[in-house]
Amino acid sequence: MLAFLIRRISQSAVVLLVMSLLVFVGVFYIGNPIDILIAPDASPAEYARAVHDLGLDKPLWEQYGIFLKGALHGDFGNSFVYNEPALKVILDRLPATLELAFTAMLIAVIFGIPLGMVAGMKANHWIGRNIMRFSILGFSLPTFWVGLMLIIIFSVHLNWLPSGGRGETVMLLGIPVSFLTLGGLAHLILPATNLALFKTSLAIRLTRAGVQENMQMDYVKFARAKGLPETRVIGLHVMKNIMIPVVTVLGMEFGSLIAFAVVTETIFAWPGMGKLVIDSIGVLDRPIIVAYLLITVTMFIIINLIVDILYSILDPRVRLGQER
Amino acid sequence: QTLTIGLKGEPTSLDPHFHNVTANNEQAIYVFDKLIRQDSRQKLMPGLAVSWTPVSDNVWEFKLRKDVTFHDGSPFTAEDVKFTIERIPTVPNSPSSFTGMVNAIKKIEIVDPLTIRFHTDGPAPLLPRNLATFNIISKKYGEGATTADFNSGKAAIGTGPYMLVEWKRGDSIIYKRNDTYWGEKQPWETIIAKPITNDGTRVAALKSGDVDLINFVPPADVAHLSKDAKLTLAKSPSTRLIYLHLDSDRDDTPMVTDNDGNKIKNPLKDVRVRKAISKAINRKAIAARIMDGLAVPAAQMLPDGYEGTSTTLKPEAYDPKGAKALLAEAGYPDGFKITIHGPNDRYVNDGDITQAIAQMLTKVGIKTEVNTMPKSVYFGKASKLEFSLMLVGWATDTGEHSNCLSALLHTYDKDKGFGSSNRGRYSNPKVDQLLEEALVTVEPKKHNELLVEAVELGLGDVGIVPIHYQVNVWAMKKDLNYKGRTDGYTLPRATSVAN
Amino acid sequence: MNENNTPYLQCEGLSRAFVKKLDFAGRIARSLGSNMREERVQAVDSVDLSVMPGEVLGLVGESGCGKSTLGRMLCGILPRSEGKIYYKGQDVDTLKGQALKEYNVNVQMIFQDPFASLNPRKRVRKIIGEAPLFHKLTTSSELNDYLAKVMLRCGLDPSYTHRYPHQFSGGQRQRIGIARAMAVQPECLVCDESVAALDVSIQAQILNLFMELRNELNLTCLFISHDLGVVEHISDRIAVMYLGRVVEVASVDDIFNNPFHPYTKALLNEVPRLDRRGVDFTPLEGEIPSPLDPPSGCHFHPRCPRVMDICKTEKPVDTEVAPGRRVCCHLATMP
Amino acid sequence: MAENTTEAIPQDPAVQDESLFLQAIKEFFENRVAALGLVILIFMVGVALLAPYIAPQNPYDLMSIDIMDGKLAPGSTSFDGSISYWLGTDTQGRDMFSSILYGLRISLGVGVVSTMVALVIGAIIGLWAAYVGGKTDAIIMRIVDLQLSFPAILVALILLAILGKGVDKIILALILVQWAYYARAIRSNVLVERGKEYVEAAKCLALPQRRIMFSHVLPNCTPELIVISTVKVASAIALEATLSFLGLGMPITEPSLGLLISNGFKYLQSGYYWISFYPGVALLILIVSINLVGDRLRDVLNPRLKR
Amino acid sequence: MSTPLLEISNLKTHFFTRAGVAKAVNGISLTIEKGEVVGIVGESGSGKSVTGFSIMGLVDEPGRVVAGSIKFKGRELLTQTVDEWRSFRGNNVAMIFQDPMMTLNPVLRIDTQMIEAVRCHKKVSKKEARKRAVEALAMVGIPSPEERVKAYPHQFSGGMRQRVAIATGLLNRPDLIIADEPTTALDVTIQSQILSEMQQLCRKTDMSLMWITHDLTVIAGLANRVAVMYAGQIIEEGAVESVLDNPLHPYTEGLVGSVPSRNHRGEPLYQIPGMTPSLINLPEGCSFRMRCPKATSACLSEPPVTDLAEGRRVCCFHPNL
Ligand SMILES: Nc1ncnc2c1ncn2[C@@H]1O[C@H](COP(=O)(O)OP(=O)(O)OP(=O)(O)O)[C@@H](O)[C@H]1O
Ligand SMILES: Nc1ncnc2c1ncn2[C@@H]1O[C@H](COP(=O)(O)OP(=O)(O)OP(=O)(O)O)[C@@H](O)[C@H]1O
Ligand SMILES: [Mg+2]
Ligand SMILES: [Mg+2]
Repeated sequence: MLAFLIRRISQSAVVLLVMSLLVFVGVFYIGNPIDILIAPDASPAEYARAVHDLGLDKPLWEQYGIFLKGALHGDFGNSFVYNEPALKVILDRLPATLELAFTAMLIAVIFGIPLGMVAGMKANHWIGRNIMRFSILGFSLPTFWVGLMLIIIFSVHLNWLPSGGRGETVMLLGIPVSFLTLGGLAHLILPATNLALFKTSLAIRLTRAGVQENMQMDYVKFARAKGLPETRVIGLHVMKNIMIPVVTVLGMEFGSLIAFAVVTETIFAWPGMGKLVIDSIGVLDRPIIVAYLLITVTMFIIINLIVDILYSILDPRVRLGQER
Repeated sequence: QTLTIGLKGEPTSLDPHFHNVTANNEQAIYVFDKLIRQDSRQKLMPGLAVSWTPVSDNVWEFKLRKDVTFHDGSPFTAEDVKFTIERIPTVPNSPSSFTGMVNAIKKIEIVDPLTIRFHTDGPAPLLPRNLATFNIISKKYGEGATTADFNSGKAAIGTGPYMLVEWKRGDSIIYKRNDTYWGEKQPWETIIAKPITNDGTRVAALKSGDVDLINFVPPADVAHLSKDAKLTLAKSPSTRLIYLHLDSDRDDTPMVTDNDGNKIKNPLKDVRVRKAISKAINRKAIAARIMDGLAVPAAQMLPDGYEGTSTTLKPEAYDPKGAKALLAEAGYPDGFKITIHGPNDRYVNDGDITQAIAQMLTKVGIKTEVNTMPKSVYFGKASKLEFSLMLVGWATDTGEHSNCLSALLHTYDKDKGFGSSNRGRYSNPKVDQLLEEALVTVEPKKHNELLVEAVELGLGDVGIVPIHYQVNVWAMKKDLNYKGRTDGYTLPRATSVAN
Repeated sequence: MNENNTPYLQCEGLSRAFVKKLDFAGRIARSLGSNMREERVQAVDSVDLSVMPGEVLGLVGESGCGKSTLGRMLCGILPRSEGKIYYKGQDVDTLKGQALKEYNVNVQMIFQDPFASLNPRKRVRKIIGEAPLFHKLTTSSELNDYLAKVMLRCGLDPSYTHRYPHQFSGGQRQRIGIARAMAVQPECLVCDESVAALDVSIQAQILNLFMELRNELNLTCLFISHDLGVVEHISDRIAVMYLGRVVEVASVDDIFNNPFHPYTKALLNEVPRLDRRGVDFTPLEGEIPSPLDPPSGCHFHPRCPRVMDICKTEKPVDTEVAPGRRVCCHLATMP
Repeated sequence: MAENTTEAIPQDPAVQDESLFLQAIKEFFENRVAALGLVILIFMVGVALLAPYIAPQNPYDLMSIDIMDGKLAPGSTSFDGSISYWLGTDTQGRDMFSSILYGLRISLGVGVVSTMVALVIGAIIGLWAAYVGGKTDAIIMRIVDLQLSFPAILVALILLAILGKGVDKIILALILVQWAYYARAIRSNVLVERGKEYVEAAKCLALPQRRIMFSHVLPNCTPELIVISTVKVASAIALEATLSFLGLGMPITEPSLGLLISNGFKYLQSGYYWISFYPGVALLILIVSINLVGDRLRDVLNPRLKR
Repeated sequence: MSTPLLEISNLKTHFFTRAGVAKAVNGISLTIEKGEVVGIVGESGSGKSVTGFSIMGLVDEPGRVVAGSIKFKGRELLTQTVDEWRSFRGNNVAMIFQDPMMTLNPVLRIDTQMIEAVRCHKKVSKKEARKRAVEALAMVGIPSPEERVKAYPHQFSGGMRQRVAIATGLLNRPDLIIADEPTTALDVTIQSQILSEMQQLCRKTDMSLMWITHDLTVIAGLANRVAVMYAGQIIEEGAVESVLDNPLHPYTEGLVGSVPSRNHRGEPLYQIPGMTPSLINLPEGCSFRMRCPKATSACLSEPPVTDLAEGRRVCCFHPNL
């Protein structure tokens, strides 16, 4: 356990360092944010002043050093655009992204796992085959295209659901959430569904593969031979074994949900940090970009850690930190 | 009554002086007031100042409005004006401040609480124009206030028609009516401004009834929105000019070769070639096909009726034959190869316009390649003069020609701050001289004549190739009415309930 | 039998440990007081053994006691941790070039799993023919005849050279595996559980094939198996392994009629046999200990019915109790 | 006794001498949906390759397009009556059908080239790691793990933000996103295969290590790689489309299907649905058919591997 | 004569695969008396396991019992409802499988798996069920069962796991245990431990045992009676001594001959030529005909079953009488 944590933490530190350096240098080479931000009729003196104010006239390594020093104290610098601490700007938007991602994951689990079970148990039945066909489709449809279609169908044509934005939010434990109000929920459904589609297909496939594999196992036969009712054989014995890969893979995929939220948030104008970072890339707001990446990467690291711990809890055969 | 507005841009800050950018300035008008307002055609109108007169060549006197109070009830006085002007250059970390608007002022003299005098270095005919660009904040709340204080509402105490309730980052800004407002009665109790950057989503939000009013309707959607019985549209031409810069200074320009790919001497230095390019462009077709009619072919830098506009300049007519003839005359009967650059996320249909121009140039023999890029990359490269022919836009917020003349056609002069956006490095000493003279001529008529002359000269030289002015479109529910503005602002006070 | 006295293959103090080292994080954790340690499996623990030319030496022992590891080291496909191997009296470490190649080619291994031991993507022709072509034992033009000869010898129809392994039954695959080894004309075969995965009737076919080949070609053989019946049937001498160590080596008759080591006795007692009907099974207590953490002294002491105090602390030494008969037990050194 | 053992081989002419490849193909076609997918895929690849010959118009040739033909509905003819636009035109007056053919070419090209290069690079690195082992292996695999723990889209997003637009750039980004996947796949495959008895047998036959690696181990890893890379081509195409949609992928003058969709996106609600819709349909069919094929390949190729 | 514990007559279990119908069990008849240990031997694929599964009603998907009857204490099993099957399994007959690594669910603790086996047949408290589990574990010789019952399967060695499986089978005191090659995957010493436990259990509890294996030597030591299966049929059956010492069917004879034995050390073993035929297209008549040294044209038709004294039966045209 200790060794596992040490390994993880040291690896993460290296990643964060390399990542920040890469992005720092990368953004530096794309261009100068002042070119975009400054009013076009500003005088060169004004330009020089802005560059100086934001510290962009210092050599790159010095800028990086300043950043590093700040970052160690939890200060990622002020956003060029918002003139507020980058961390704060992002953390303001984090709940929205997390809510979206969690909801999408929930949808994927609620629909994916039962459908996958059915597909696995009725593999040769038309139901099973059609579920699999659907899952191939779900795998193939690019997220952005589905997003467009959802808006066109459900907001524009049918006018059932709002086309974008987050709607009403209420505070839950100090975090604004939208799923507690009807309006908020209505805003949440389309983007979450959009984001969930791919993961649902994934969940279906994982579950199906798990069911098919596990149903062949001797322990299922042995459980039946004990006289257990089928509900318990499937519901406990098979289920618990399937959950191991499903939970771990879906857990890992949670990170990619957060990343893919970039696309969904852009389409549905969801005020999350994905949309923020796309906008920030557009204006080269380096503190935001760097802080976003560091935060998401830290999140991935934590998610992976949780998944690993979960894995070792779910599967008694595995000791923490062992290779799978 | 609540008005929900879907906006293309989200402000980056509610500090009215932090970043001089449309989305911020627009929101600032909800809460604050300017000394001088611009009407929907950007003519100057009394705001917090009821009158402004030059006392001498170097002194302007402003009379301030009586009985104006801030949202908290404290009175508005000259002290607030002085404080605001002095604060502007000191806003920390500002990526683009209003300093340029106030640096002509050398001294501020408070004559009495409602009279204030600005002493300038030399004659400053543009001072009222410049003072019409920013908002006045309260000294009481503004002292020591940071950007965050404005965002949270702590310092966002103005004299304006609405009071800030809450800014939910990325989602909405909520305002409520200031019932003690000195100006026109506001029809809306609550305003919710929602930034919806994606064009399609914004339109869809209006159609689905999520918002009551949207700005920057994409041209392509105008046709079907106008057919929608539940909706209505408002259009207004804008001061946003789309034009081409041509590298007319260097002998060796990076993006031009002959037809076989060999370097040649910069053909764009030749006015005939520039003229040919202008003639090759079918502005009407661009306006009709690319812009869906929501563009007005341009001949100069501001539409008719603005200060300094020439009455003789007409949009260059589409004349491919003439263009070919001119090219042949300039020594390029078979044309040459060039790459046109343009942004793809900055102006309405900018990528398409760039492509269309390339198509048109190709048809007169100038084999044109297209390269478009995001603004984040584009403007940096453009400023580093990496392009030869580029598509850019310019919105003259001050509503008069000296602004664009000095930025675009005056010879590049880093020290004096001229030609800051002159990316073609066009240079004509005559134009420079006329402009500089106008800038110290306070007498309005003379001032105007000088500008007209400079404009006619510069454009006759094809210093830039104007393409069109964008037309701004708002769409709203049938029962609303919006008076479109040339500056593109979406202001609640211009919104009313239709009868 | 060959009267030559140099063993064909001989090993001295042959050992092999599999160590899973701690990575840097593990080392830090350990220095911080965590109880992490290297995982070390002493699969083979200083084994001395010799196989005489033309002899079949049987190697028996429970699962995980290191039989395969020993066999692999003798074939030269697994590096040793310690010890020496002598091929026809020569230290293989000193062999070079042609001599080394001769050793490598002359000692061949036959594997257990008839499915995993054949490359599924190659046709029989390639499987059997690749090595002789490579070692220039035949030429491409003569390959067909060469293959036919080898395949016939191993009981395979030479017309099936174009088939893939999955098109054969288990017994046939095992024959292909044997043919592959025989194609390089080896002098010595190491058979690692080569019949364990086969049905009784097929097992009989393969065993017969081994005996035939051995008689006709005078092959030397190390026959690894956990099936005492099979080993007894085919071997001249038998070595018994327990947890990495060879505990007893003797001729078949000696082992089966007069086992010395308590482990050998227990093992023999437990083998079910066709001629033992309705017996009362009286098993050896306990299980084979984990090689990760072997018992001190004599590895067998926790299960030994005749355990003494000395067994718990001291490792017994190899003792020659009779000519050609070695035992590794404290009982043998007791006065 | 050798005589009576030879006849043990059952005379079954059906299975004789058929290569694994042929068998796999036969088995593949047993699934009709997958077969249909393959036929469509082959058709699309063919059409993409032949685009310059079968497209009614070269959408890159600025001489042949005219904005006066912009946004024409499907079935219209050009204003001079020379071409009829089956699938309509875009704002620039490009024939959508031709654009789709060329777009297909770019999408497929980007997908296939990036996947192939990533496959080769990943395979070499993975093989090398498995071959050398030890510290090199550990370091390479750490890098691979790290890269794989980040979602592809995020990595691509950053890379393209740094690199800028262009076919070469997006291919580079897709390669960088994918290589680690192959490296890990091939390494774990090699490690599994290397532990199998047939490899030991080859070692025992004194065949040189390199020969064992390349002619025994590697071929046994290929089916898995084929399956992965088919599916990955589809996801590379989808990823490219997504990036182009976000404005980070292809340059406007070389529209892939994704960019065509993105270009038409703003017209989707305006009634000019065809500018976005048909490229979308083409993209869908392409990706679905690749996935169908990949899915079936997995079924066909994998059991044999496991045996 | 009292009703036998289990009476199988003319059981046919076929698998309807895409390649054709595999006649895995093709008309077997067998009776097992109370307290008897019956061995079933045969080569791989001869239908031994499927016979076991048929008794348990656990034949897998494309398979179906197509004919015959299985009577347990006189009650017909094949016409049972799903619920009756469920309460029959594990309660009256228990089954143990070959691979101890696979039969226990790896992610559930031993107690969970044992308690559920008790509680799905008898309404007892959890505590009571746990007590039974601990007792059962003690019975099969697992040391300190109170603690070990809380372990996960992977914390046990192979032999221990097989004991847990056996203990699980014993929980509800079944009348018959079907053991499908339970020792094949184990070492000799562990195998003999298990054999010894089973032997003692049968003696103590008067339980019947059906021991499926391909290892004749195990049968020799353990069983009272043996049935030899070939290609889905029982071709010979009788008391262990008589079958092994005096095999009547040529296949049995070959089988016995191919076991290495002390008496012919080093000599070639008897070798049955060829291999087991595919169950999908069995040859006409006697299925052993192709490999049989005694085959004549008579063997082209179904061989007769010859009943001899003491339950000895053989199914051949040319038995070694
Ligand atoms: N590559 C390896 N890495 C780590 N440990 C190994 C490796 N190979 C073998 N071992 C360990 O060495 C010990 C001896 O293994 P070996 O395969 O030689 O036993 P064996 O006697 O052949 O057993 P079996 O009868 O099961 O084949 C075992 O405990 C095994 O776990
Ligand atoms: N699920 C199944 N699908 C198709 N055929 C099957 C299935 N299960 C068994 N069979 C057929 O039944 C035949 C007998 O199988 P069974 O498992 O009873 O053999 P066995 O005698 O137990 O062999 P082994 O000694 O290998 O366990 C097999 O040859 C196979 O063809
Ligand atoms: Mg072994
Ligand atoms: Mg079986």
